[in-house]
Amino acid sequence: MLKQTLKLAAALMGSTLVTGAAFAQDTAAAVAAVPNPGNNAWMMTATILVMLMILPGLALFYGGLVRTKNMLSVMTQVGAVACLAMLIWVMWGYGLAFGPDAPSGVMGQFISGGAWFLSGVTLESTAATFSDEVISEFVFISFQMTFAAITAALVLGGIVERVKFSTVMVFTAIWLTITYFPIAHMVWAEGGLLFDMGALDFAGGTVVHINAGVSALVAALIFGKRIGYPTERMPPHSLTMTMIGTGLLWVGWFGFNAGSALEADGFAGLAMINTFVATAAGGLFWMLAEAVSGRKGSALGFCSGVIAGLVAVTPAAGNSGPFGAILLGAFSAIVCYFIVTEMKPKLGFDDSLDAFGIHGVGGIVGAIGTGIVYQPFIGGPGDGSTGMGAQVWIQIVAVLVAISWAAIGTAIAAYLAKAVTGGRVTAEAEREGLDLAEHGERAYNY
Amino acid sequence: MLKQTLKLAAALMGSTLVTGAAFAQDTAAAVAAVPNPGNNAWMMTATILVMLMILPGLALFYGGLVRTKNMLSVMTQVGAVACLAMLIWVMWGYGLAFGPDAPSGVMGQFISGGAWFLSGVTLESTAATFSDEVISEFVFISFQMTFAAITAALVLGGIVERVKFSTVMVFTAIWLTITYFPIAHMVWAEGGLLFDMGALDFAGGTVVHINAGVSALVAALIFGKRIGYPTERMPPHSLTMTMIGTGLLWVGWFGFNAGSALEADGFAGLAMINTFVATAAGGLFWMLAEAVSGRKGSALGFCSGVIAGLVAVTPAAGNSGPFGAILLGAFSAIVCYFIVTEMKPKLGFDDSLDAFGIHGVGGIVGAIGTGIVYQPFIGGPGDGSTGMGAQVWIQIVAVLVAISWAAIGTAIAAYLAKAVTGGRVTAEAEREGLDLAEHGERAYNY
Amino acid sequence: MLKQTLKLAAALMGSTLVTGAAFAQDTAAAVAAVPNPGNNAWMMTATILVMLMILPGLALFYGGLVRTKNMLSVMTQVGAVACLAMLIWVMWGYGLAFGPDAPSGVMGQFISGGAWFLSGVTLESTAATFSDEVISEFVFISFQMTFAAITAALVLGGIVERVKFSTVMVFTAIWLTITYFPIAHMVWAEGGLLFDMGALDFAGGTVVHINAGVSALVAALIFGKRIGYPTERMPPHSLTMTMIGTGLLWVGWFGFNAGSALEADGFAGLAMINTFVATAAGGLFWMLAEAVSGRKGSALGFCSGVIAGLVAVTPAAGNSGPFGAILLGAFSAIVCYFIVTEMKPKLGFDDSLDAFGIHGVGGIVGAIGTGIVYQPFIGGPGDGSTGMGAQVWIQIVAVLVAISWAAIGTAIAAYLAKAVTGGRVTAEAEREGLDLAEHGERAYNY
Amino acid sequence: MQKGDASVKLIIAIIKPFKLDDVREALEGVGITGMTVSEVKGYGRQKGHTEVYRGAEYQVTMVPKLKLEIVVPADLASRVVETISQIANTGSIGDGKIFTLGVEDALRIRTGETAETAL
Amino acid sequence: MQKGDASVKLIIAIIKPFKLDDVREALEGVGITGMTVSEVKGYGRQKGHTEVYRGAEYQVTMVPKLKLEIVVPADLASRVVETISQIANTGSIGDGKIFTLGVEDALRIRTGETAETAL
Amino acid sequence: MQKGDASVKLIIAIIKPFKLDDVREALEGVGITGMTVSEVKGYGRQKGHTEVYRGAEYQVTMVPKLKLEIVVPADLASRVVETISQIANTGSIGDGKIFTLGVEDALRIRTGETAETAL
Ligand SMILES: Nc1ncnc2c1ncn2[C@@H]1O[C@H](COP(=O)(O)OP(=O)(O)O)[C@@H](O)[C@H]1O
Ligand SMILES: Nc1ncnc2c1ncn2[C@@H]1O[C@H](COP(=O)(O)OP(=O)(O)O)[C@@H](O)[C@H]1O
Ligand SMILES: Nc1ncnc2c1ncn2[C@@H]1O[C@H](COP(=O)(O)OP(=O)(O)O)[C@@H](O)[C@H]1O
Repeated sequence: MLKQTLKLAAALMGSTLVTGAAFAQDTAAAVAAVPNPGNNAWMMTATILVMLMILPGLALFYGGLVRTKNMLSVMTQVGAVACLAMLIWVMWGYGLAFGPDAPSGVMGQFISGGAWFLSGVTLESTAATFSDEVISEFVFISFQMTFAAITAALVLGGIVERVKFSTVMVFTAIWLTITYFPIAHMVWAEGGLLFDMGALDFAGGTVVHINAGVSALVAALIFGKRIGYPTERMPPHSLTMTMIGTGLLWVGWFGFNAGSALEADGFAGLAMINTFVATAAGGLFWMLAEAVSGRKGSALGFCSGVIAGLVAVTPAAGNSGPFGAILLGAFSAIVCYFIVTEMKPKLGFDDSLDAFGIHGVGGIVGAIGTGIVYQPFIGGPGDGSTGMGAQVWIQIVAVLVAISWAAIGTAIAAYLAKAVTGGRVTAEAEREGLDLAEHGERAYNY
Repeated sequence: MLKQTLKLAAALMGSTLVTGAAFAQDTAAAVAAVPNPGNNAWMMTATILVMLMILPGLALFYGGLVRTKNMLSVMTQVGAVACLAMLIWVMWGYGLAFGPDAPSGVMGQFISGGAWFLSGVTLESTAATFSDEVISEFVFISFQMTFAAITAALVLGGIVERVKFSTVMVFTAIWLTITYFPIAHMVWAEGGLLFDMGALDFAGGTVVHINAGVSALVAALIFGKRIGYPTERMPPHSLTMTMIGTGLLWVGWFGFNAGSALEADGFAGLAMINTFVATAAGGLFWMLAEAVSGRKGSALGFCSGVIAGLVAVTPAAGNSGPFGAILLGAFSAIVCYFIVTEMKPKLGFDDSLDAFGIHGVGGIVGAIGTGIVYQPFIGGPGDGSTGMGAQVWIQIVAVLVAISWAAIGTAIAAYLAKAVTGGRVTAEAEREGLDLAEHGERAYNY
Repeated sequence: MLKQTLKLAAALMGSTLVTGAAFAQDTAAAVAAVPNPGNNAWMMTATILVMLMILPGLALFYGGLVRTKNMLSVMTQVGAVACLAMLIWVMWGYGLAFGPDAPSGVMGQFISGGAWFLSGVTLESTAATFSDEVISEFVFISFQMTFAAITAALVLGGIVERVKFSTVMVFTAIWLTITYFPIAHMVWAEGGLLFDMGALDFAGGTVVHINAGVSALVAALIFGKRIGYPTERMPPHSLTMTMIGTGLLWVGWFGFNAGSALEADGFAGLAMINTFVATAAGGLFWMLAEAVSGRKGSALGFCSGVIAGLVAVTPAAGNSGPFGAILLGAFSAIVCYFIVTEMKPKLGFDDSLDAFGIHGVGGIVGAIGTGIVYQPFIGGPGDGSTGMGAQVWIQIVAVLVAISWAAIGTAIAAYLAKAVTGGRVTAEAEREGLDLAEHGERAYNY
Repeated sequence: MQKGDASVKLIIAIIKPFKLDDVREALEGVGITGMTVSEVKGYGRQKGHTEVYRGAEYQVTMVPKLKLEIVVPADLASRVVETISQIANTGSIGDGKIFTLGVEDALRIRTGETAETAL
Repeated sequence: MQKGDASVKLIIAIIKPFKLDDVREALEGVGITGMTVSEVKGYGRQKGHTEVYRGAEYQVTMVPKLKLEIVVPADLASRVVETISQIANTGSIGDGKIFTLGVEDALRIRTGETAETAL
Repeated sequence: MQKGDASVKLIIAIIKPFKLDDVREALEGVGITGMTVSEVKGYGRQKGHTEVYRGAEYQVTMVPKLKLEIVVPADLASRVVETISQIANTGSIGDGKIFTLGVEDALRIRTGETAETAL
């Protein structure tokens, strides 16, 4: 029943336990199953690592890139959006994405149901992994909670330094509900549209990065450019902070990627080593791309390449050998480099922190590339039963579905949030900076 | 023999192994017991996470809130106090709190004994958990060591920017000995006064937060206000640092709370999810309280709410369902908000970094609230055998005992330290800043 | 077959599995052996912790110590060097250090072979621990990868603020190949020169710290002093960053030391508590040494002492009792204090960030001291079969071999790198700062 | 050069920070190729803002400004003042001031040139 | 306006940083509603401090000061100088200096007003 | 004191930052024991640098300089100017400028001393 290909199928298994024809015998087995402390320990560690990616990781990475006057605004938005996502997750998010009672018919390909307000989840509840093991359901819920939280925060990269805090909050609530939860269900839950299609997404290349990147781009277009962009000087106020954030993102990403194995097994080990080498390649090849195009290899280039590598290896983490991962990381860095430094200025949109240019583009490179590096001839763990062409085609379809869904969902969420709360701050507030205008504080009082 | 209610009863069990009537048969079992690597792994991870809370977590959280000229002083005090606590812990602290040979009679309700200088502890020694499992005793000792270290460091929040480094060190040594170790014993060790009374404190609401908060207040009163307080401008010199600290504290707090399950089991999972949602609620409700009282939702408000939520959920982490935890986090944030922004200015004491206002007050809210959210009718894990009223009463008594003990112990420690080392720096040194005056350095040389 | 003394003998065991006479029966057992998830979880956690030491840990520790104008240069060099080391590691580093096919004869005492490009490593491959357990080989490779990466980055401490980025990269590639991989093999792999001699090095005192420290000194001598050293003012631009780095290094070091047990067992617990108390002693005794020599106890002193303690306890982590570790940490801090503040100024070399003064010197103190604290009479875990004098002698020989090898290897690597890439930046670039000159960016745009 | 009737003038202009680039470019048009700029805090009619940190309210009365110091030949002074006052003008309170002072001597360190030739 | 007998004066006062608020308030009492403040380093009789970083000792001879620049009508100048010198006085070395210079022209950018009315 | 022929002069020197210590020491040799230093940005012949952040190129035209303000008795002024111009000279573009202005009054806050005695 379970496919032999490795996918983040916990939801599948978790739900198998309580739904469908397999109900009787499986439940009996499941109730008896007790989490191995080693797997539970690993998954808690992984969950905490993803939390580290959000606060302080992403808050610093993004915060360092904006101007001094908007530092607190960015950090607070990242933090508050994550908090909101956590609360929504335990109320209706987990149910929509991974709940035990998926609606029957076509609807069930897009959302699930049940477990509203975590009803039915107890200390003894477990979620299945990819083998015969289980982990505590509270741990699985927490792990997935952090994914929803960071994805919502990533979207902010397109709209920082100009949108009201209240708008951001309303946007997030709607966006998670109509964009994130359905996409997570489609990709990671059995019965989900893309899951059933056989799309590979080990740790969220599509659900997290393409989704967040495209949403950031659409939101950037809807909310418009920052005053003064692109003529005014807007250098990052502290690349030191961005570098700290980069380091913490990398560190936390092991929770993201190796945690997506749901067990402390060999797949986790593979995901871990891939998350080292793809990232290393990403960091160095971005700098190399700069050098080749006649620029200086830069610190921000290094950071950007690290993220580009991490993003690209995300769907491939347990779906590739180390050298496939290196190729993916290097290639992603080069492609993102050209999109961000060559194409973006020409197109003229203000995806302020390159959430699209790196997460969106890197995510697409990774998603499609996973179809290639998965193949055994290049050292991947696939068994070759689905040919490279077929797999790549599936990946492309999944990417297109995710892009469309994210774009439409974001447009709806952004226009609604704008209608309710006003959207942008006043021009005067934008000049003064959101820290003072929106929060009444300054980041630094040296 | 072991109560069915969940308490941090490691000491109980650990000591059961080598004392009392149960000695013979238990020891036999214990010697044979080998830690499950999963539980050992989780508890080491948890220990490291608490370390992360101290350095760099708390050092940054506190450091960011003071003026530039005292940044290093705060960070060094936090670090050095933690180091001192670690050394004292292995010399006599572990013995006083959790040693195997508690004095007989009333004394045994307040302190334990034995295991001085860790005598008798070997590579094979184990400490019991709440089930039949054991963990390595060195791991248990390390885990508890970090609790002592961070509690001592938290107290500094009341007295920064004015007290001599030497005074701080002497104060800490005395305070740990007469305040922290006895309270830890009373609450967490079998035979301890409050433990036997049935007080619930999953991860240290009373031992760590009420204790540190009240001690900070008393120390603030004894050492007096900073020169210029409250008329002079004293804005936080870097809310960026405070925000980083907040993130690291949250991340590390999972070690604190989920680690207090002593195993990587379902209770740990429950403590984890509660530590997510109570905190999320805390962060958002503090900002909401600001908005409702006509202010701007602020970054520091967000950080404060996060801490208020974390503090309140500490005693309740494994003693509440997720929605009880959300209530607790939100309520704690609101109460702390009013104490810190409305009441403190009126009372006029200089609890400089609101160690009392947030850790003390949030700890009290959490300790008493745990008596409520523990009940099954609100989704708590309690079995209802102790009624809500009775449990709340026990919690209140425990809070009052902790407050009194902390206040008296702190007064003694503070006056002694002052007598030996002088207490405050000179007015000139305070003006110049403790970084230059006490350490001969400046935090920033841009 | 396996010595009863505890050494980081994974390579021994790993290779035993696929080489030599024991092949047939061992392989059968090995193929069957499946990693306990608890051990795999712990080793992944440990690996991630060492990553945290590099980025952002060491990048901040070193970065805070240089002048503003070189901040990004330092952080980027640390990051890029680590990335390069990761890629080289999976290409030929792992093979040279721990590959399954060591050359026969004398050569095999210095390097290993095989497993080039990780050939032969699969999801099911395992590496043996010190007991009958195994961990996933990908995890072991990742863990050791981080050691190579951080050691290469540590060397930069001797040559920051003046050497070209390209020179640093070429130097690193050569240095790892001719210095690090052979020394790792000599100390940690069965058949390795120093391993067979019985030298104790639990977590890398010799391989990492003596090696990096001596290499930094030699490189500092070859590349020469910074312009203006020592007459010009060069205070650390942000001790705040250095303090954050210190905290992260300490936190990550638990992965380093307790991870070197390769299991989540009692040895890991011992290594953990030693890593607490030796470090605590180091931090406090450096400040004490300052006070005794008539200076102010300083924040940087505290940080330096913490590192000195960590370095010294590294070879002793699982080879000492807690009070032996305290002695070692305190002693190392005092010795390093005098070397760095008294001797260095007299000798006049520009080991800019005291990589030699702390890692080299502390590593030597630790390596030799391990021969003492290992003994049972002082609470160490040794069985006394090798007398103290004999063990200390072995340690001294190992230190001398490591120093010579590192010095020669570094000289070759440095002169080669200089020949190929030019070595130092121009005087003008050095004045302007490497951030602008080499990377075209500034760390802060407040 | 007669004292009190300096052939070289020091023009001190306090302006809003975001006007710097425009002013600099406009001055280039008038032939001014040198100036010295400082970040300063200005106190005047323009009100500052309020900051609140955990209930502690601080009125910040000073606003960030840039101070331009431009030494020019006397005959250029009025054109420079005019140019700055036009370009830096936004019509809102806090646009700033321009002060002119007499300079008795000017010298270029590199060459030792003095007076107008030093500029 | 006659050159050399300027009807407007520039008062430059170097003071200890923590005196700023007091001085500003006292000046308001004298009718001064504008000034420009810079953070500067002062070198003088007041000794600095020593910093030590891992044995490297640095004598820091400069101490942080604030520089106030206040342009006032000539007839107010002496009262302003007096007020500052009273309020900023702590009696200890390093209290600072006050210098008065003549200003030839003053102009408010927003309105184009000049001389005293520009202040 | 006669206006326009001030017995006290304000010397404003713009120099390269790394020359500060040398200049300060040399001035001590001439008997100057006080000065006030500000960090400023200089715009002039000396070109700045280019920064690039993810493809966004910024030309930075301003270079960091130090501004020294030294008030001296009139008879010392020329020696001070000479000293600075010798010591701060590196022969390369951007060495800076020295301007001399007349000061009408000087006062030491601590003692109330005026004119030369205030310095
Ligand atoms: N008397 C003064 N002396 C020196 N600087 C002044 C004086 N008055 C104003 N300034 C400077 O000019 C700036 C603008 O003045 P302000 O009164 O706010 O508005 P406006 O320029 O419209 O008159 C102030 O921020 C301050 O820096
Ligand atoms: N000759 C001078 N020119 C310019 N500024 C000076 C001069 N002498 C002193 N100062 C400034 O005045 C400040 C105070 O001077 P100092 O000699 O320390 O004490 P005092 O004010 O008591 O005479 C110095 O820090 C410096 O900023
Ligand atoms: N007209 C001017 N008014 C005020 N400051 C000036 C002027 N011209 C130059 N400066 C200052 O002098 C510095 C050096 O001038 P620059 O033209 O670069 O080289 P040089 O000193 O060799 O002539 C500038 O950076 C600026 O701070």
